[in-house]
Amino acid sequence: MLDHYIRAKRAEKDILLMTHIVLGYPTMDKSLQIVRAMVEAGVDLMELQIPFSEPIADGPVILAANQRSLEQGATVAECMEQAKQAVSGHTIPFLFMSYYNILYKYGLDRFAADAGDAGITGTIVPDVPPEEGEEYLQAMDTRNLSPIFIYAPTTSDERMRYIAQYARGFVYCVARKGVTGEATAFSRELDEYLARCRAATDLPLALGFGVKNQADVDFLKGKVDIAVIGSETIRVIDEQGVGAVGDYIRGLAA
Amino acid sequence: MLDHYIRAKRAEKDILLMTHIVLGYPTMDKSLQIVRAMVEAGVDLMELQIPFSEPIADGPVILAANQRSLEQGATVAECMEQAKQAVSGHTIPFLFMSYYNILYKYGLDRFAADAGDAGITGTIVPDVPPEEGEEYLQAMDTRNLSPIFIYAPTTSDERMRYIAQYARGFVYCVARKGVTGEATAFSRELDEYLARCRAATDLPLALGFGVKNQADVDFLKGKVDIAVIGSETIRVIDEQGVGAVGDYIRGLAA
Amino acid sequence: MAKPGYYGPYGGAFLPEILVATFDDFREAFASAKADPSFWQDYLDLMSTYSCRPTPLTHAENLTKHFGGAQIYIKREDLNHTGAHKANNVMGQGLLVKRMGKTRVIAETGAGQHGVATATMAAKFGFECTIYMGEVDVLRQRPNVFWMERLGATVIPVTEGTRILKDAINEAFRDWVRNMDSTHYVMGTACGPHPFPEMVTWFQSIIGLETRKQCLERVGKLPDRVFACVGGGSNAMGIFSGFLDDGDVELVGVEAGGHGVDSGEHAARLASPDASVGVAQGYKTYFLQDQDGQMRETHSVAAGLDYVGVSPILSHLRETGRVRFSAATDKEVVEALELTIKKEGLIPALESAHGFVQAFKEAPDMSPDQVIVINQSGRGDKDIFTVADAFGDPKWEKFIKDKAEEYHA
Amino acid sequence: MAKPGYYGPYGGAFLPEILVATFDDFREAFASAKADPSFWQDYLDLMSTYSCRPTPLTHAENLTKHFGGAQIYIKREDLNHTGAHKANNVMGQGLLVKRMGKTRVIAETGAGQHGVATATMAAKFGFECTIYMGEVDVLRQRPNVFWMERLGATVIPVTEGTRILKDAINEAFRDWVRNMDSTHYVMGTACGPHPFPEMVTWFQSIIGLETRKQCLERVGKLPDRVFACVGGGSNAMGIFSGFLDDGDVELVGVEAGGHGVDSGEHAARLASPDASVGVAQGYKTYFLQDQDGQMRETHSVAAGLDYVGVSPILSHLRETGRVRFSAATDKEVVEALELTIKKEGLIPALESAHGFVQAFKEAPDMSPDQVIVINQSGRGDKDIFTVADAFGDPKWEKFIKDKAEEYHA
Ligand SMILES: Cc1ncc(COP(=O)(O)O)c(C=O)c1O
Ligand SMILES: Cc1ncc(COP(=O)(O)O)c(C=O)c1O
Repeated sequence: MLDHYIRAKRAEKDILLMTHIVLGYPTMDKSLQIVRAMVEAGVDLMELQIPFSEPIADGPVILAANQRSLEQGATVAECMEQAKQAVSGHTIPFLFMSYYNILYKYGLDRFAADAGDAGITGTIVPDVPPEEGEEYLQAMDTRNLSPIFIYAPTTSDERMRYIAQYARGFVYCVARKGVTGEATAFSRELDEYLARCRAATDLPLALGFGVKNQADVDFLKGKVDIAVIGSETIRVIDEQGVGAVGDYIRGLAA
Repeated sequence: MLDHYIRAKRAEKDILLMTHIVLGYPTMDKSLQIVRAMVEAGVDLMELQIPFSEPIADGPVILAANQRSLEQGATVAECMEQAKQAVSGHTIPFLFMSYYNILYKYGLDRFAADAGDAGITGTIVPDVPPEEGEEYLQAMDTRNLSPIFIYAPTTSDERMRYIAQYARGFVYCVARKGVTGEATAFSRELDEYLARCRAATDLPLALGFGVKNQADVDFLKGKVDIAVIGSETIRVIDEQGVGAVGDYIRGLAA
Repeated sequence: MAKPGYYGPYGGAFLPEILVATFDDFREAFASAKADPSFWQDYLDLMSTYSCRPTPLTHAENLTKHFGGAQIYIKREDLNHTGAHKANNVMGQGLLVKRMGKTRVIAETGAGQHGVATATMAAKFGFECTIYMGEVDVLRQRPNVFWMERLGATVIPVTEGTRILKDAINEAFRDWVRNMDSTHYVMGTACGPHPFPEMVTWFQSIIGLETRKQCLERVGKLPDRVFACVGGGSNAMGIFSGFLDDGDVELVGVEAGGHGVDSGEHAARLASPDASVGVAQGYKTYFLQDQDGQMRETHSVAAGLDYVGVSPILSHLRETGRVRFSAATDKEVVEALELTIKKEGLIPALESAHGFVQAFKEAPDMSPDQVIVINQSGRGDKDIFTVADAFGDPKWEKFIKDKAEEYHA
Repeated sequence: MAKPGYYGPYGGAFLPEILVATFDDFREAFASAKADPSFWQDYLDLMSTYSCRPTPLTHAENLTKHFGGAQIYIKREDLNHTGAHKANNVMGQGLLVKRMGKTRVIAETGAGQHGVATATMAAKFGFECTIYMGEVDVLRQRPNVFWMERLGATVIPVTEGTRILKDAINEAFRDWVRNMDSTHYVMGTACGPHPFPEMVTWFQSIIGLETRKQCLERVGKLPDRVFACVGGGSNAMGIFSGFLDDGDVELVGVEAGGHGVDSGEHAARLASPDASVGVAQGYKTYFLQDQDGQMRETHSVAAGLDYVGVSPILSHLRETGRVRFSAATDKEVVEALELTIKKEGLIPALESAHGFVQAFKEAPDMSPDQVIVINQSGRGDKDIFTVADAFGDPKWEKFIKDKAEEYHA
């Protein structure tokens, strides 16, 4: 299972890297290229976002990538297909990230089945809290996919424990208030929050939102198991092209 | 007195003509020229309108003449002066026509005095009904000026008799509803109305509003003492120039 | 009052003879309506089911705090149907027209408010409707013209005279003398020949009656001062009517100071030495006129106050000292408007904002247990074209330019 | 209802974790306010002193005669302060924000009505205010933007997505997840995550409660049918709330049929087969979406109905059969608007006119002792730019062109 993979990997490394891409951005072909470059550069997990027209929890960078991908005609079926290709030949776990409506309209069971068939390991769906997740959890469970849940600095200790009951694989800790792609202060306050997260669950922890460079990643060592790089890779691609991704990732993990 | 003049003149003629001009229209000089032409053409009485900015009872033709005159800077003092010149050397009676505010602001007594000095015989002020005319009547009376009052088709027999008490010189019968310068049907209905006017007062009657040509004037013979030509002379001037006025008037009286 | 229709030396009915009979009928119909309690009841019913009466009295807590003096209350005539107190008068006259059996109404309009109100009333009552509007105003107030036309009214641009409100009044009279059998002239303010000032004041007194009652209920006492803008004087007479007999209630009318009462460009008849007594448009009052009695051009940022005459009743009430008058300049008006919007979320009409100016000047010197009522005679969103210009909003200008481009395409 | 916040299978609170705590507080604050009779009393006091509640119920006698069937009554939400029912919701939320001790409000707006209402409330309560508005709407609805800015609000044009209402909602959520400590998101309709649909409905129920009472008092019986337009569903839920338990009262919601429900260019979620159940913007309901769950572009002449989702409560009420749905096309709407203006002197908002369309279709087949109520959710003068275009008024075009010339000079 996913948490076993993480724990095993962590025995080798101080911290793992999870990166994020939007399927179909800048194009379907290029997003596959990016996946390959990232895996080769040594990332430990990958988040493949299926674009949605209303990505409410995403900031401008990922939002724009969602839109671009949809404008070019990306469909969920195609994303499923591309995901299969992305996964094949790589040994790291791949997760789907999307919004609930994408799964819901596809059919939760069918989604879980197809995702499983594609080799996907789990799903991150930021707009399904456990309270609303009954069907979702059941579908994931049936196909042995890990539903990744989220902690936020505003989540109480009690609620962290509540969420932990439904979480599988790892818990995704959001570093701060706000949406993806904004600056995060890697501070003592963050430490305290992560300590709370740690106390609430035995699962590995990932931290995302605002992780950008080696210093950020270093700060997180010993505090979480996974550093998540989201918007920043898209910025690198936007500014320096797909070819720059490998070097960027290697720079983080150095 | 004015009514004696009218009765005397009527002994000679089936019907008298009263014409109207706006002082200062088209210019002060030309309005004097027009007066001269009219008198020479044989009119029996003349109405000199002192322009007012709100000539509520006048239609578009006379309204425009009022405005033009004021735009060129006509003042009441100047009108008074021009009236004096107009009167001098002519033997027919001249009346001032204006709205009450002109007299009121000038000072009613002063107005009557200056008008009397200028040789003016009477005044037509359409927006002073007898009920509102106490000061006005007194001022006119003091200077022996005839306040001309108006009958309208909507005036009841009773009210005609009431007005007759205050009227001097003659009564100005308005031919129809509406303002100056519109067409009037010279009809049996008009006959009946004029019969009512006749029954209400011993004063001579003038009829105005819409009298335009010889046929109209002929129709009025035996019914009223004076035919009043108002807007139509201004139309003639506007269309054919000041020189055409004499011929036009002669055509009416033929 | 010695003579009927007179208020001291002001008022009267300086009518062309052709209209005398019409006014006899009109006076009689009005007198009988006024004497008939069921008429006023019908009026109240209409206003509470078709418009939104009683309109609220809003405690302006933020403005009160801002000025740190008297408690400021605002009477909300802006919430009337069609957005101003004009509705009161117009609906009342509508009932009277029905009672008189006439089938057509005409009206003058300056800002267009009274025109829209009259056209609305005509639609509701099924009357034919013609609105006279100075050509200059037709151009300035196109949105109101648009709605009048949608309401089924014929809007006639008046090209005579100075092509503004007073000329529209003259044209309306010219229509009336032609069509008085079928037609009633719905005068928009407490001016004109008797019984217009009395009648319009009567219908508008609904404002004052409500305000008095609301004050007693809400504040437990009468207001110390009542402020209202004064164009023709109808909203002012409306609210003042509730307090005329309450000697301790100070009544303050605020006229259009335009570019300043010393500038010659204003419409202050009772608050400047520039006006004098005269007779025009059928009644005697203070007019902004020259020595000869020719009416002068007036100026105000608020089209509805941009008028040469003023209610004869107010001329009289100034003389008796019962009502005090002041003027507010265009600049002060825009500032008071801005402040009121920001502090209270209320958008008074530019006209109404004149009353706010004077109230804001006096409030700080009063004590917190004193009470001020300002009559918000109308809402200001109708003024967007003027207000946007007053604020010089570049985004608004761009919007209009783009819209024009669209139409050119 | 098994789960709180659910209406049959619709509703819920599909929240990003970061907002869960905020919603816990919000839900609690709302529940305590709802349980506290003094809160509702404060709300009634505010609405009767700051807005004009109760709003009248107008008997549309001319329309009734015109159609020769049911008695047509119109509930006059257009007479609210700021010109629409939006004020009810916004003022209620203002009181709640005060109770929660927050100091800043944000809101989305499409037509600008809800934005103006929120900015007004913020001015009145002294809150900071940011309004999110799709860039397309900012351009279309400049007058409302102008007033929001005057009211002290910051208007942020949303350049993401399709740059209309739904995108403004997304942006508002993005603001909220940053600033939830100080900030309340004032949702404008009965949509969004629980407790928004319930809360907005509760505040808007003031419409239905009044209407029910007014009907009984004035007509002596309940209405036979009640019509309301449906954008997000707040005005409809508001008036329907008064009659949900009165089984004999038929409730009819009218959606935006745009160019026709078969044209693909409309915003009919419950009255067309084009919508399907989905989850977006935090709640589950019918959305106009493609097979993949991507939201589609919608179209309506009425900006306030131009939305992909619909209140989950209405989705449920359709399913239970309690509310019947239909759609009105743009063309029908403009015709109904024109007729209503001419016949009654009322100018419904383009949104509201949708309800009129369906009522007019059904009234002739009903008997004169039956009673229809239409909810006139807002006034249409805000729509002048759209309505003038719909009527293709050349004089309006000329006015705008001339105004643009002035600005170019
Ligand atoms: C909102 C508003 N207030 C005031 C006035 C001035 O009129 P009055 O002095 O008769 O109240 C007008 C006239 O158009 C108006 O529209
Ligand atoms: C006047 C008016 N009516 C109706 C609506 C639609 O909203 P709802 O369905 O929430 O009442 C709007 C939205 O802006 C509106 O402005």
